Amino acid sequence: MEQKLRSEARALLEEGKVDWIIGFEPGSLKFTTTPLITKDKNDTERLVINPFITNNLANFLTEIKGRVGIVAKGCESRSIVSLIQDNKVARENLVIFGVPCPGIIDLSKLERLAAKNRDELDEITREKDRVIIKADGKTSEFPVSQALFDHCLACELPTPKEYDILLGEPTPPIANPTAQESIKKLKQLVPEERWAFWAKELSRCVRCYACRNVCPACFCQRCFVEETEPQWVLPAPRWQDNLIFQIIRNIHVAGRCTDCGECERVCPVKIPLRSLTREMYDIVGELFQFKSGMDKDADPLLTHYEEQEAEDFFR
Amino acid sequence: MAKKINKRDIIKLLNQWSKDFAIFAPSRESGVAAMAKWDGKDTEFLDWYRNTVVAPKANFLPNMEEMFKFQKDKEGYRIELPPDGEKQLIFGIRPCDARAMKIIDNNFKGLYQDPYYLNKRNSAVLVGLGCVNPGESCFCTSLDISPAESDDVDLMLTDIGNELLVEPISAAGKKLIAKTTGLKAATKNDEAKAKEVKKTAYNKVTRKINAEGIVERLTACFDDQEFWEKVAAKCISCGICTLLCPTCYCFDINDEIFRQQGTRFRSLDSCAFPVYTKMPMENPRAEKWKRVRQKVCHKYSFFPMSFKDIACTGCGRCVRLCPVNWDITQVINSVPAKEAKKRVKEGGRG
Amino acid sequence: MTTNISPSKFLAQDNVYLPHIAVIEKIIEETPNVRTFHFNFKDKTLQKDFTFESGQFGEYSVFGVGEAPFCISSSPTRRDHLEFAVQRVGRVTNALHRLGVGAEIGFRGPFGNSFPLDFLKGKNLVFVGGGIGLAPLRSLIWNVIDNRNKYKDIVIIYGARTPADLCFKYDLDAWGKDKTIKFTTTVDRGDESWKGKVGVVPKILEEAAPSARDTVAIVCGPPIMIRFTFPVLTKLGFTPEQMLTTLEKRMKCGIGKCGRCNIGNVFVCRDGPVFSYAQIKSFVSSEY
Amino acid sequence: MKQETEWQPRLVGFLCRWCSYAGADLAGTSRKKYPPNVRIIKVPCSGRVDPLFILKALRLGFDGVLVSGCHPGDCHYQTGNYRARRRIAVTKSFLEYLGVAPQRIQASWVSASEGGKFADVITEVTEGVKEVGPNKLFSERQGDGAETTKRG
Repeated sequence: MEQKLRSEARALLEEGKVDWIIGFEPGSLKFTTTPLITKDKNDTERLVINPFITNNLANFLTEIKGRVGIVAKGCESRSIVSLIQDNKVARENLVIFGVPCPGIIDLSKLERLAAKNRDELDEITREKDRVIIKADGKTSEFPVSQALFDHCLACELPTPKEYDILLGEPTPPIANPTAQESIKKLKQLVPEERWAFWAKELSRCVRCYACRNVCPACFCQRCFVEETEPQWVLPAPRWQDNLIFQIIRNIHVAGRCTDCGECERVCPVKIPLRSLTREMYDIVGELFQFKSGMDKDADPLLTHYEEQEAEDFFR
Repeated sequence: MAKKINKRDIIKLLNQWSKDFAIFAPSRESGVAAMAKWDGKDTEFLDWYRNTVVAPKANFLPNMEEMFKFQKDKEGYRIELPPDGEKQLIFGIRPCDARAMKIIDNNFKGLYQDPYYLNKRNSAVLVGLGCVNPGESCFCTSLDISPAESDDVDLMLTDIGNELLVEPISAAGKKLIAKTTGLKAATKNDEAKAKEVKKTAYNKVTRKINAEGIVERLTACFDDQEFWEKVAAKCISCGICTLLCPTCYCFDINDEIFRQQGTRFRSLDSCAFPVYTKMPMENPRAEKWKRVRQKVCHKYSFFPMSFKDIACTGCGRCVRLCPVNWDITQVINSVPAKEAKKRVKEGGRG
Repeated sequence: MTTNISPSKFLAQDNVYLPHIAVIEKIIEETPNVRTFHFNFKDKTLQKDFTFESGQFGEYSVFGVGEAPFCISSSPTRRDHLEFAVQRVGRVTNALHRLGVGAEIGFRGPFGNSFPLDFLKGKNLVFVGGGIGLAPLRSLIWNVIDNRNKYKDIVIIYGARTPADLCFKYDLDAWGKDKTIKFTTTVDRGDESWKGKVGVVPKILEEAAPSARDTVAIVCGPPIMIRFTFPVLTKLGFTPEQMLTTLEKRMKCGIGKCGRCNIGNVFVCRDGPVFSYAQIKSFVSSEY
Repeated sequence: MKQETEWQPRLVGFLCRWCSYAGADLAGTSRKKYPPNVRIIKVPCSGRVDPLFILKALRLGFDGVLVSGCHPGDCHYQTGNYRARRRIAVTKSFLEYLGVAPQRIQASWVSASEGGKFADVITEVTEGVKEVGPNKLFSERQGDGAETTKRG
């Protein structure tokens, strides 16, 4: 799979069919990969596909000019389709390497399972429905439901629908119900408790904006939090303003968010952001039967309407 | 004179100190390690603590703090300063973060004194705790820091098994130790053990950077746009590496009036954000590669030009926490040793 | 590079971030989007302690909106009030434009270095200004005029986009009448009533061709004007040491702490805003 | 003896200038009775109402927000109210999930001729907000317990 990717990517650059290749290369820490964005055909030798390709590479498409060959897991392919819907990228400028993705390993979960820091683990391997960890000469096994990212367990499209070259065989969704556990728990709380929960979680926010900047759906040239006339929220980390930022961000990406889970993964202070984004994903699914990034010819959610819908919100 | 204390007695020690200080110790509420107000009981951090996510600089330069309040009445505006904060004792600060405090002191001292920072800083006591399990992202030894030794704290603690060796470092540390009860005198053996622990910890730091002649190297390649564009390619311009960095101190000042009550706040800012330098008509660092260059050069070139020290302590937070694994150690190591391409600086503003 | 101007005694004791309250006494509408504000300190005893030099700036607060830096555009030789001029471009400047006479603002300062009077003394001076860039120059120009015998020939070339964009028209009138000054105004585009020169400032400067001998040129205006003015001055024989300008950057603290106004290791707020072209060329960074 | 006065909510109404605003006018001129708790903001179209306006109103302490526009099919700009409908449905559902009482965010279709309906809507909305009480969503106490707010 990697060999095919490398040779195809090299060929695209050599033949001048694309200007850029965006993929993954090994990262500088154990069990990490890092985005590789290059024009140099020799760099394609470093391309990898493994259970640690966490980033959503579609994020880079809006800032890169020219034709791009891009590696896309299911979630990335949906983000790309969503960007096409919004006229942010043109399909003809893309060569998509579809990667059927059986799920990405969540190192934070493994740290808890193994009661060790990630750099203290020696080896992590994925075998079908199990993840095997070696550390201190001991081997332990965990079912994928405990070891993959929640958003991967909930993934509806592990194999991209939109691609030019598919690398490997299609893989089915895992559809593990534990993925929505945290949202279910929240919904059991009374409204005041839910609000207090979010107030407290957001009070940790440092306003690094990693959640926004890592999100392919957050493509505004200038974010509303940076507006000064009027200044909607204080550009400083106070929980009230942090929460408004998250609420509006979620409304802005409604119908664009593909539940790729990046916002939650990158949050340095571990705010459970996916419990916001996934709920929004489900809300638009329920209200408007809309699934983001599935059909590149569909209208974006909030620019489209049906004559009869959502009337029960109005008096 | 070195002393020692059994780990079980740390709780007593902290309670004793809490009479004079607000104690801050590692805590991990919701899984995020930070220096938090000590709850009076928990010393479990001795088992799990490697380093905090939020750097302890937040105790002196909070992410957000009130500078003053203002209110308008019949006679016009009235300005009111916030009350003085409590004296802080930071328990368990790592040598890298302690050095960071010394480094950013430079910025807040000088010609103009910054009262908000210095008042907190001058009244605080730092109790260092040697780091015996440095992570793979740590590279402090390349920056002249030893993970379990420090001259930048008031007291230094070293894990020697069931006990912690307590060494006074500064005058304030000596004073504190003199009036602290419950410490035992350390034996020669204890001190030898601590020495061994420090050496082992030092050798565990495997990540290295080549900081040799870095000021000159960065100056030489400052205008090499191609180099910086390549370095910056995967950066997403978030503020993680700066806001959580123990030596990044840049800040913003904002006003707010809420229900007639005006407040001026200061909050951390980041050179990674385009708005950081944005003026209404132009922005000198609108491009991402210029912002990445500023970040690297500020730490490794501009800051040492002004204050001698490199503004990096190799704590590894930026490496660990970066969403895209942008690794400053790789960047620094890849800055060419020789004179790079130089832009011709003619014709005024570029 | 760091200048050794010691902090002004005027600054709030113990806390340099605390503004002093000042009251706006007069507002002059210079152009549709530029206003000059005359102000004095509310506490009259502060008024006495306040000293500054031409080229220095202050941080002005509109309480509840924020703080922004502007140079003091009046001359230290004329002390019955202070002045600053503001172009309406952003949050704080818009708020300032909404204020009326009698409104209270906050003032911290003076900050930064100043035009080197000792270096200018006994020399010919060429002032080249564009648009609102005249504000810092006019502080120095009046300073020089009030000590006229200390300087030799004075040339002022000032331009704006259109006649309506010319600031400080009352000053322009006064300088035009002053026989000891060679004064030229120009506009990029004239109108029916415009009788002065038409053409961009660098072009007019080239035509005027002031001698570089024993002369210092002080340039201030929009970046594009400065960019084209330095080469003209170079052609006229000025050395980089003979060209001065003031730089502008986004600032918050005004005292070199908050980080954003740096050009390499130089902080415009603390080490500037006045620099010679020679200094600028020696910067590590090209971000000016 | 101190007289117990009932707590009165403060509401913001974003009214489309082409219909609901005129409807409010009509309610006034035809002397329909409705509670005086609403501060009215005239907007060019219900489609102009950014969810941010709603959040800002709640942040400022208003107890409820009403968005009112032309009936579906009657938009002066053809589709503005259809778009508003999607946006409000999304905003309201999401805020409800976060713990904001649905009574605080209300929407209605009121035409220029429906002075009576306008009065009824305001009465219902006011009563709804009275049920859920004062808006304390953004008051300081909510974030308590999280030490990191102030420091980290």
